[in-house]
Amino acid sequence: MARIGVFICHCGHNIASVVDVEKVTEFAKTLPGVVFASHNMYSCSEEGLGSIRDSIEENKLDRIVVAACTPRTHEPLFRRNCERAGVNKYLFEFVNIREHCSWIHAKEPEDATRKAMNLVAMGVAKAALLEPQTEGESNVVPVALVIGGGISGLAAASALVSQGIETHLVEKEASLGGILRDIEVIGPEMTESKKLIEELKRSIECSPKAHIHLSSRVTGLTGFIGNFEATISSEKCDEKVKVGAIIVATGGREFIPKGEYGYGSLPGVITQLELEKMLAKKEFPEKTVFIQCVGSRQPGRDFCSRMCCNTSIKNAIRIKEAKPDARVSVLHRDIMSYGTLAERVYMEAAEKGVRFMRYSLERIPMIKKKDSGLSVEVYDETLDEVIQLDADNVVLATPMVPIDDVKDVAMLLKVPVDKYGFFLEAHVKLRPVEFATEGVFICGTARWPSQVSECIAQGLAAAAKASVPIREGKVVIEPITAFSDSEKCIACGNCVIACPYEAIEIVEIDSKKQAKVNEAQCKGCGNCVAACHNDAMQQKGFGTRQLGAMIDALIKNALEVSE
Amino acid sequence: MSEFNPTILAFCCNWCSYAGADLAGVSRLQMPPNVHVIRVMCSAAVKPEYVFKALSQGIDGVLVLGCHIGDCHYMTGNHRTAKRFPLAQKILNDVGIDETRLKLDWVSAAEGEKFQQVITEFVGVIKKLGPNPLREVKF
Amino acid sequence: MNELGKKLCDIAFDKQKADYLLAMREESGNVAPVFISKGEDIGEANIDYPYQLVTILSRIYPWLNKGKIAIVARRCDEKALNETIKRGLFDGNRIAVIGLACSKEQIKKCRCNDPVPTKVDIGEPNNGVNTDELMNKLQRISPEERMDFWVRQFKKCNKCFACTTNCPVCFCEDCVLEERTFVAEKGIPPGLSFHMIRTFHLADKCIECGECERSCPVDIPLLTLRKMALKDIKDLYNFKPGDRETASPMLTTLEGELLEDDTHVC
Amino acid sequence: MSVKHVLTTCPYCGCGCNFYLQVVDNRLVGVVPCKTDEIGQGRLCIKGYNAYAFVQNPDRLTHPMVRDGHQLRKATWDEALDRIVSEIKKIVSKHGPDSVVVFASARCTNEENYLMQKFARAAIGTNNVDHCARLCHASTVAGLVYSFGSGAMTNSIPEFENADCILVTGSNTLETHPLIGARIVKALYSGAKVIVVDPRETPLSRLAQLSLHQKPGTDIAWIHGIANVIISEDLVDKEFVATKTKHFEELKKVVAEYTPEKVEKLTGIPKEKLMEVARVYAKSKKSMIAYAMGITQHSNGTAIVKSLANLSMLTGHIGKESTGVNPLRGQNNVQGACDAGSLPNFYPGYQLVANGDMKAKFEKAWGQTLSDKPGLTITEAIEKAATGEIKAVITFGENMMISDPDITHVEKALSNLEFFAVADIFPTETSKFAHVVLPAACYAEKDGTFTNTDRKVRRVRKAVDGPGEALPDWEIVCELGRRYGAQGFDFNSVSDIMDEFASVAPAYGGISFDRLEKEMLTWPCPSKDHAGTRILHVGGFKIGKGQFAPVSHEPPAEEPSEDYPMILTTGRNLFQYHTGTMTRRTPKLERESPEPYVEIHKADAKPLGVEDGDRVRISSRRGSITLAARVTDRITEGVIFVPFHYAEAAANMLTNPVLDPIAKIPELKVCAARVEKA
Repeated sequence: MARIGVFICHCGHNIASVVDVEKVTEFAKTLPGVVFASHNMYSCSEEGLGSIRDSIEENKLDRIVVAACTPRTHEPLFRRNCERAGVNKYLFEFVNIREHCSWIHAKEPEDATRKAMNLVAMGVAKAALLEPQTEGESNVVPVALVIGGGISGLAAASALVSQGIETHLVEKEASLGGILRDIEVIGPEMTESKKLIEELKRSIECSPKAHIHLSSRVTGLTGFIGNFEATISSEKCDEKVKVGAIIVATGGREFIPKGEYGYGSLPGVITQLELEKMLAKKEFPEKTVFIQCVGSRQPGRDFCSRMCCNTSIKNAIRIKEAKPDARVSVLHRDIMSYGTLAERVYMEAAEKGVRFMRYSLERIPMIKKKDSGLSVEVYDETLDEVIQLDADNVVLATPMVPIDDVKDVAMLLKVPVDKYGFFLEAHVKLRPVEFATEGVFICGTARWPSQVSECIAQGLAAAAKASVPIREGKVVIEPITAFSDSEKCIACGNCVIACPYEAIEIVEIDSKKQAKVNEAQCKGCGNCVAACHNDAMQQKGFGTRQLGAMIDALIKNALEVSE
Repeated sequence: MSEFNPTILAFCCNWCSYAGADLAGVSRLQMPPNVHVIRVMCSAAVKPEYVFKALSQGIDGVLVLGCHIGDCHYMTGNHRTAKRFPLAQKILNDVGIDETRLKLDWVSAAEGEKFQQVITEFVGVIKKLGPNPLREVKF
Repeated sequence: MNELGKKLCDIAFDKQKADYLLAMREESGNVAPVFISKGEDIGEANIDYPYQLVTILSRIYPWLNKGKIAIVARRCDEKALNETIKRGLFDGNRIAVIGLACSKEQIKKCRCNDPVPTKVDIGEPNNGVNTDELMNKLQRISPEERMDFWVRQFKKCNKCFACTTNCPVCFCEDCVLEERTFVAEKGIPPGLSFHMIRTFHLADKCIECGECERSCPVDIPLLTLRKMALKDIKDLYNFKPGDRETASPMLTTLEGELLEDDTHVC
Repeated sequence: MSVKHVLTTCPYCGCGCNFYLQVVDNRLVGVVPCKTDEIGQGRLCIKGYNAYAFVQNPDRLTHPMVRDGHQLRKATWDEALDRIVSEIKKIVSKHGPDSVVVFASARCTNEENYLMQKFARAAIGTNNVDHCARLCHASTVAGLVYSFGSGAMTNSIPEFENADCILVTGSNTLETHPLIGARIVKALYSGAKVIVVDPRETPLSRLAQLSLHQKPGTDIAWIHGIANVIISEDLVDKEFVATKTKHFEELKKVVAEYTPEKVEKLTGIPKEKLMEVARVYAKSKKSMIAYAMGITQHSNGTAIVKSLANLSMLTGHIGKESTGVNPLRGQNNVQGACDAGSLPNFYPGYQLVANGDMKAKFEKAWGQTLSDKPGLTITEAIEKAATGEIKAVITFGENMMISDPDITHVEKALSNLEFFAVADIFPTETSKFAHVVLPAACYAEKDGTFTNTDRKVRRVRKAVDGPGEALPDWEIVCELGRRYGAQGFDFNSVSDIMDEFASVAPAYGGISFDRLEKEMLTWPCPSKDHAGTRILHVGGFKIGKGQFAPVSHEPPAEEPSEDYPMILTTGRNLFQYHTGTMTRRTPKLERESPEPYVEIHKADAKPLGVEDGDRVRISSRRGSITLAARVTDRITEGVIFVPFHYAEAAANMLTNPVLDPIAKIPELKVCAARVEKA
């Protein structure tokens, strides 16, 4: 029989002002297996953690339940605390009575208390069935793979090789640099992009650790963190390389606004990148109208691309600086010039005479061809009047969108994309630039439209994260992996089909065919568990008996008691 | 007997809906106190067996909440969820359990308000339906 | 050996070049399943009793390392073989089917709408019937009445597991229905979860042979319940179990799955 | 490569369902119910489906063992058998043949039982032969022989389906006789009235239209109460009573005292309900009574059985289709073991040992002088072993250390024996005490017949070889007989044994293996051209007139007291069977019901602070056991129930060995007990 200790947290007033923590504590004492229960002002404080450790020792507790906030932030802390007290950290169960109870039932203290009791009973029921786990370990091939040789990929690869990590950089084009090759200067700092790229390129090319694969693609990938095998294909050959970590820097592309605002039919209506090429050739138009948010922030593509405003402002200034008399207008729906520098540049543009006008999605600007050039009719929302503008060029500021074959790349890497087709990182705040798939990292515009400076920062971040397993030489496998009960398994293969990671195979052990989970490849999603018909497949920490016991506890405490 | 206070079970996936529930909490969004969350890593790890068990033992309603389609952190997990639970609902209906006692929905990590809305609406639906009749059935 | 026996042996051993034959015969005043090797006397063959030969074969097969087995199969058995072969339980190359067309009486008992095997070797093909009276009635009445009906039926269940033991497409050794986690009731009768879980598990593989209903000692109309779930999966995914080509298991694959957005909440 | 489907009879309860054992190269791989079987109709219960699983369990006894000092060691058959014969001979020569007892077995075949009793009577020379029927339906045999002249089920299993009213008492039919239960349910769902009288709620009582809960030990009271209503409301079948019965007036006088009001006080059954039951039972066209251990295992079991018989005769519900009084026999061959004469007072075919003509008949048949002194029952023999009067016991397939009341006392008795031999399929709690242990073949490894509860003689066929050196019991007994120097043990096949049995037992006169190969036979089947008898007493009783029994209610031997405030009752559940020797080695069954438990009413549990699943200690005046509590509202308040399957918390540590004075059946169904939180 387990010896369970239950610790109810006041969280200052956060919980205790709503939930009657004393009552919950007294109730916890009556639950099966509970030999100790108490409540603390702040369980996560050093004092609170210390008192939990003392109680573990005094009462010889072997299962710890803390009812406090969310496991998503505080579970690691309490687990470490258990470990310090000599209890396997996976014998810890977290009950969320703050986010899921006191905070959302602030006006119903009695009901909230009852619910907290139910939740504690459920946690205790699960805890009683928890088993100690050991974290697995697997070796890491000390080689990195960077997919994409744009600014993000270059930043990442450069950082990796500068740490002495052998790195394969794969670029589908014949030269490195990505979109930046077509852009002369980068706003708002007005950095010369060529210089930036050359510096990064040189740092990579000079390194004996770097392998640059131009005109190549990654066409195959097997394995798992520490032990991937990637196939790099070029026209000449397919090469297999073993790598320990992967950085995805496949970038995005400019959205081509076919048919919008006369693009494709009216000469002079161009995209931002086309303008960049013109400016690089020192062709500065006399009359320029920028239209912002073309193809973004509208139904179907409702995101903000974040870099278009700064780009238009940057180019407007470049035109103004080259030709102070040139007429430049920016038609926008909101200016996104976030941060101190960009906002200053925005002000500077206005001071230089760039006209900013606000249009609405309901009444978008109209472009007509004139004898020479174009005429733009725009309803200015602020002035509440229709304004006519002449233009040599109308520049459509379109968003960054995912590359065309993003889904193929996603399938290859077994990583998710969001509804727009951008890659989805594991968690925006808790695990940035990581994928849920361990050992695979994401940076740059493949993840989300970003400024160049952000791309570089992300590239460096991804490189830093990728270097962790490579430097450590081994990875810890979190014990939430699945395993098959060989007694029960009949090798029907449901789990094999259900696994998104090809982590399960049917093998013959002791002349019995059965499913076997490759722990290092398993990401702990539990999909196989639900697909298994005879309860043979189990997930550590989420066993069917454990979850079943939680349901039973709810039934017992909520239904039977109320009878 | 006072007003019917349903007992509801919710399965939330770790990445989206549980985080959405946390966000609802952080945002202090108020909602009825009937729903008890069990955290799972992915909505596709929720065995329909749990739902059948819970409902046949008298739980008044079960929610299964996952990431939006396309946002699953395990790529295709919630596609299976979306395939399974409509069938589970129909089977409930076949044996005469009101199928709206089981609800599948998607809540992202950023959708605290949606979480609040889903919970509030579902509790409303269950309150209207009344207690699970299987509470009274003695096999 | 009677005429039927001769015919079965001819088809099995001469035409199909099988090494073994699984059929039924009269023996000690009863009709028994019989498994013979080539050259053995089958005796008085009899096909009047619907023994679930696929289930019977599934217990023998693991011990039989080689050789081709001819099996007398109705249309449903044929479908059961497809479902099991698809899942790798039998090697399709080692199974030969002797198609048995069901009698009108059997068709009526099974409310079967698909009674004719791909190739009819024995019996005369008859038309299927399209309606299950009970199912129609259950779909007409209110959910409350439907629950009353099933509760009254399931109260009889004494957990013999005949429905799983005799089912040709139920092949787990340890059944989830034996787990207290999912079927909480100690003793009998088990509650509704027992029957709902089984219905769910079978929804993408049941081939309507009706053996569950036939072997239920307390006459729970299980075939009707099966048919209801089959209609559900047909309505939802336009899927019908029983062929060798379609994805298996339907509910676990992503086959036939066109989700692009969030509309699929339920 | 050999694949066989062998038709045989289920080795568990008395239903006697037939199924095919699937055999691949001497390996049992499954069970297929026989679709053309009249009893099972292609259906089985969970035990039937799993009846193959224990057979090839590695625990099986595979070779004989003999005791040297404290140790049992492996021995040859010769050594083991010779040791038995020499020990028995030694004891007989010193203390006489009546110092030896043979326990036959309701688990063995008719042929084996016939030989076992023959060995006791003709070889050793004692009528000390008995078997576990003593613990289940001894009171039925005694009671129904008194009332009707025959101690078996009067009607057949299929008839339950067509009854209009079925009164079930002391039987948890859906669990203990699942396929009979299924027939009753079928009748119920087609409109028949089912009445269940039981201290517990059972799966059947929950379905029944009328469910009555009596206080344990008050059966005669409520049964007489029904008789009282039938007489006072003029529901008596007067013609039947007048022409077919005797002692009606005596009965009338006795039952007049049992007014519904008085019965309510004695039994706790509301008088309105009692009256309704009486009316439904009497007025229905075809009313059947089915009962089991809840009626028989009492210190007045014989009297209760007689009182049930009274009801059927009062209303004329006997001797016709779907009527009668139907004791549901608990074991596969408990009927047959009785038929074959494994009883201390009867030769085969219920021919009285004490009757000189019968003795002469068997002396002639067996060519041996026989004892005219009726032998000891199991319960008496255990008692006398404890006091030292019984010196030696040979037992076949019985596990008294679990199945008999007051195990502490049984242990004392067995330890006290000079010589004790056991033949069984598995080592048991009982075989630990033996001086010689013999490995027996189980049902799947031998040929023979079982007689099921409705008197059908059903074939058992060999499907696989026994493990190691194990032999069928009949071969063991033949070998013992020959070595003992007795005549008439030279059989080459079970068919020959059946022929001899048929030649001495008139009810089996027409039964032979040849006929059984082609047809289903129900005894009485007196001659080769007789088709068998499904319904007994058609057109009247063979003994002339049925006898009403003016018995009286007596309180049980032990009533609740301050120290032991609860009534303990015992029984079986669906998933385990008797002492669990087979079922507890069957994974699927053990998984369904893996541990001992006590059912206790919510209201009784609460003041004790006992919650569902808690460990509790139950004590009676004889011992105590510790086990898990199942808190329920499906048992009468003040009553607790413990299944007796589990050696680790054996209910029979607690039960009261007090005996019915006629049938010598112990009062396993009632004793006073105390529950405490462990």
